Amino acid sequence: MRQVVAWFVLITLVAFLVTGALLMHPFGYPPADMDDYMIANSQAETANNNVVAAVLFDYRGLDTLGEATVLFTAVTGVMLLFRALKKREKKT
Amino acid sequence: MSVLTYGYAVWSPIVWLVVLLVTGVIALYVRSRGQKRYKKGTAQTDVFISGIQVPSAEQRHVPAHNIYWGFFEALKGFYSAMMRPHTGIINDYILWLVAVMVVTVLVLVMVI
Amino acid sequence: MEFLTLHSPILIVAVPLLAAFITPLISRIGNRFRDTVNVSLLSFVTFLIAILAVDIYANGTRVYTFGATVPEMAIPENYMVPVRIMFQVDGISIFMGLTTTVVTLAALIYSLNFLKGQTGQDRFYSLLMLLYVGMIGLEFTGDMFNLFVFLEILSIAGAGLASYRTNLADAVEGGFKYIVISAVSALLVLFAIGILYGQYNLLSIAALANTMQFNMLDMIALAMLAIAFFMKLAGVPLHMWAPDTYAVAPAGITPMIYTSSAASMYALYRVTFTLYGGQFDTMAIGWIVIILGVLSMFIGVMMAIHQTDIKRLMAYHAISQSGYMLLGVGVGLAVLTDPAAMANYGRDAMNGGIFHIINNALYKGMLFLTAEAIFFRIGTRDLNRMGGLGHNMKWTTIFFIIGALAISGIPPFNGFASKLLIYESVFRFNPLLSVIAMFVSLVTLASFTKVFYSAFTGPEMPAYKEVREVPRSMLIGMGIMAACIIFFSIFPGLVVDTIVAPATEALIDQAGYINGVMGAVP
Amino acid sequence: MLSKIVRTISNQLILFILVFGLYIIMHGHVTPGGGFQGGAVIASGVVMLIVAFGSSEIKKSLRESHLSVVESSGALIFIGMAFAGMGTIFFYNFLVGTPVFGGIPPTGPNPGHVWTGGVIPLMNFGVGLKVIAGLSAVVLAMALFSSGEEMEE
Amino acid sequence: MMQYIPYNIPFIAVALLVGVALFIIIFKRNLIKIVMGIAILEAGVNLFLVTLGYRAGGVAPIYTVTPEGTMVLPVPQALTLTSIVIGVSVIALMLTMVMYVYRHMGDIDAKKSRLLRG
Repeated sequence: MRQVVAWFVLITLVAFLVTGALLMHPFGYPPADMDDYMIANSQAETANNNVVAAVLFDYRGLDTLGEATVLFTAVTGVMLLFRALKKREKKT
Repeated sequence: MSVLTYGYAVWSPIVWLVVLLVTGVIALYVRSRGQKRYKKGTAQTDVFISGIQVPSAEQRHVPAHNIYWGFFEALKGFYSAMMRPHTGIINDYILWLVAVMVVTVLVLVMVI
Repeated sequence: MEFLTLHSPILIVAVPLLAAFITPLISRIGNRFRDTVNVSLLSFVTFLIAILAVDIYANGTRVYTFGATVPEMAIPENYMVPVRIMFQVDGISIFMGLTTTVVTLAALIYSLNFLKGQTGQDRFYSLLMLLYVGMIGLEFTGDMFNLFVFLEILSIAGAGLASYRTNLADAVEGGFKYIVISAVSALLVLFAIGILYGQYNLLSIAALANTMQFNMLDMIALAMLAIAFFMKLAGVPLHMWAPDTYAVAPAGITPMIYTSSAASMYALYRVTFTLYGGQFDTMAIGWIVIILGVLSMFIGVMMAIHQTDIKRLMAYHAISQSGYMLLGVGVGLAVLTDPAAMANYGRDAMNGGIFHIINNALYKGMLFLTAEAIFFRIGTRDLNRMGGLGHNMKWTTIFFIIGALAISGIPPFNGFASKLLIYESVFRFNPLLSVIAMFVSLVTLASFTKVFYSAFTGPEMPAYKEVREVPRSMLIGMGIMAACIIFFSIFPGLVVDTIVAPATEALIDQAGYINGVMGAVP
Repeated sequence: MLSKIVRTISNQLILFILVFGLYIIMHGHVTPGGGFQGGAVIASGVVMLIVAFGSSEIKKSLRESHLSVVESSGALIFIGMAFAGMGTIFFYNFLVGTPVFGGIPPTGPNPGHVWTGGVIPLMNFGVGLKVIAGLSAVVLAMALFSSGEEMEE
Repeated sequence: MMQYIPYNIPFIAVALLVGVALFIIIFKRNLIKIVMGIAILEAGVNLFLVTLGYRAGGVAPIYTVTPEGTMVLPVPQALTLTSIVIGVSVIALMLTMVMYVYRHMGDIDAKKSRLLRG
């Protein structure tokens, strides 16, 4: 039962996704209003040759802050889980 | 301020509280006219079950799984059907997610 | 003051973030110092959010564009689409922000005594702040990808905190389930964002809503976004993770994870109302939401009454109460395009649904805290092994009674006010739904009677003779929530008029949201 | 702990990895690269050391508390640069036009100059520190846990 | 000018990758394999993001000694970078939890190592 449902669901999903893939814009010719602005103005606005770095740290800086925060969160989480459960005797 | 007005009626907690207060005062008045012989801490307040020895505290307390026993007994079929999807296996959770998503896409594409 | 008002949207996010980053450093100075800094920073944020709320209720939506020269300038000069990330804070965002902040403040204060003597405290507080950042960012942002990033922050922080008690096997299992479903649903959100980006080359919610065409690809994206957020808000039939995770999470965290579910509910509303609003047959989508809501209500409560683990029971109630919110807002969504029905009952239904979010975050959060207080003292969540705790834990009992009466919709508590709005307006839409909602309320009362009876009443158990009341900071944490509940109970009209009605208005008014960003187009 | 050949070679190699990682971090605003990529390079160098010498050996010189301090300071540098722009607005690139990293490159393809980019090189540096410390700490913690050793608090 | 790639083959590859990943997550009981499935799902989504930004015949969007020509879109690259780092974080945390599940239960089968149900 579970197998049948799962296969049906998976195949339908992939069918939808493939249909969607065929409906997307042709590969290699994307619409680019927002990106063209960045390519054209990143040098003047952010004094930066690397447009990707300009996008990362200037135009979409908050995303990068969020990304760094995610990494910080994950590291803190891992360290929280791997902590020692008992306090160690302090050597004076 | 405290009156919640919406389309066709109102709800005022202050009025409710006043009514509750008045009822409480009346109830207290009625209670104060009762007998005054009740005293705490004497033999009056001990548990008495026809002279049988009173069981210990743990046995006097009905545990949680016995509460609403009849209700669950009557709905046994419903609950066994309900327990079947609640497997607690993470794969099934994701399967439910994907299945509901596919159904939603189907509904959206069919209906609209 | 002007500086604070101008920058309050980002300061609300950045100050807790700063607190999370410096917590590992300042905890070397001392635990008391760290606690003081954290509590004072969060109090400062509460003050900021109050400033922002006053400003928004007076002047309307606030747009804050990062890195621009003027905060309102979302679109660069002589251009037609927004390029930078912006925060867009309107009525519903600030409503959710207020909810989140109150719950977080109570949870933080509650945790102070709860954690005493345990290891890993500084990381715990760090993650707690990050969980708060994730929720607030999710609620304030006006950018799809940014929403995904904040969704990930709250998922990871929530999962890390949920498995805080690593010595218990079930804690780790609950955390693992939470992170797996979060990761999968977040990736679905990202996939949908990719589809939208590929079609329109836009990421801002307002600009996307402005150009939305609602073709087949947009439908797939809508289904992915809606179901992913639906999973995170734990509605039936995608609710199975919620009891597992809520039950094992440590004190203070369960209300916050619950509030993060409410934040996902906000994201669901944002997507259906603002991003796709008015594009599709709202009756069909509305009915889907209503059906899922009714299922959540009914199955949630029927499973809840069956449980014997106190936190699992409350978790199933959380699912069931989410159903009320979905029901109320779903009715509003169904009649969104019908102005007569909207004025007649749609707006009231939505008011009820949204008012229920904050009510539920408060009393459900407080109930979770009382359950955790019991666990703190007797070390078990099993109702079968409890009894007679009311003799020694008087304050906890009082808080539990307040919460239980509020959640069951007993007048004059705030749960009654929001449920009354839902019952009456849903009755106009479809009487059967209203009847189901009342029945669910009844079963809720029954199951909380069960908890009250088996945990607090009865003879004093010999095993629990030595049990004492919980420490003061835990009582203060519960007391904050109880005070809010009582305030909301006595002044429902004030609350609905000031904070709930603008939230409903913000959800309905899609054009206003779009104009907040796109209005600057020359 | 692996054989002597592996230990010697990784001892020599770590220097090159450090230099390469630092180059990627500091030139993130002119060439492909940046804080995340360079940080990942250096962290993989640390992983190489852990594999070669064993986690208990590395733990003596690379303490978790120090790593967490480094990570926090990296994050603080990043968010501090964002806060510093608050004279105008959060994340405003306030260093453009100033003597510090303020040079504006000519429009169009050009040879590139390190002294450009405003706050971006500094942010890259903060992120780099953070990624190095964070990833090393995760790997070290996992290695210690799987070899059955207790972590410090 | 590069040749026009028919039928959007990269996007179809994305669809298949997502299908494979969901297959793994749904059918495999081993917790490590579930984590691997999520990693594959993430790879699929990242591939999708980065292919969205490709422009036929484009060069990397970096002005340092670059040849003349159109540039590929920079935003998808930034998004992909963000999403990769997020993926690393999520997977690190997941693996930590799997390690703990194994330590507690002595098993990483999703069916055998569960305590919470009902």
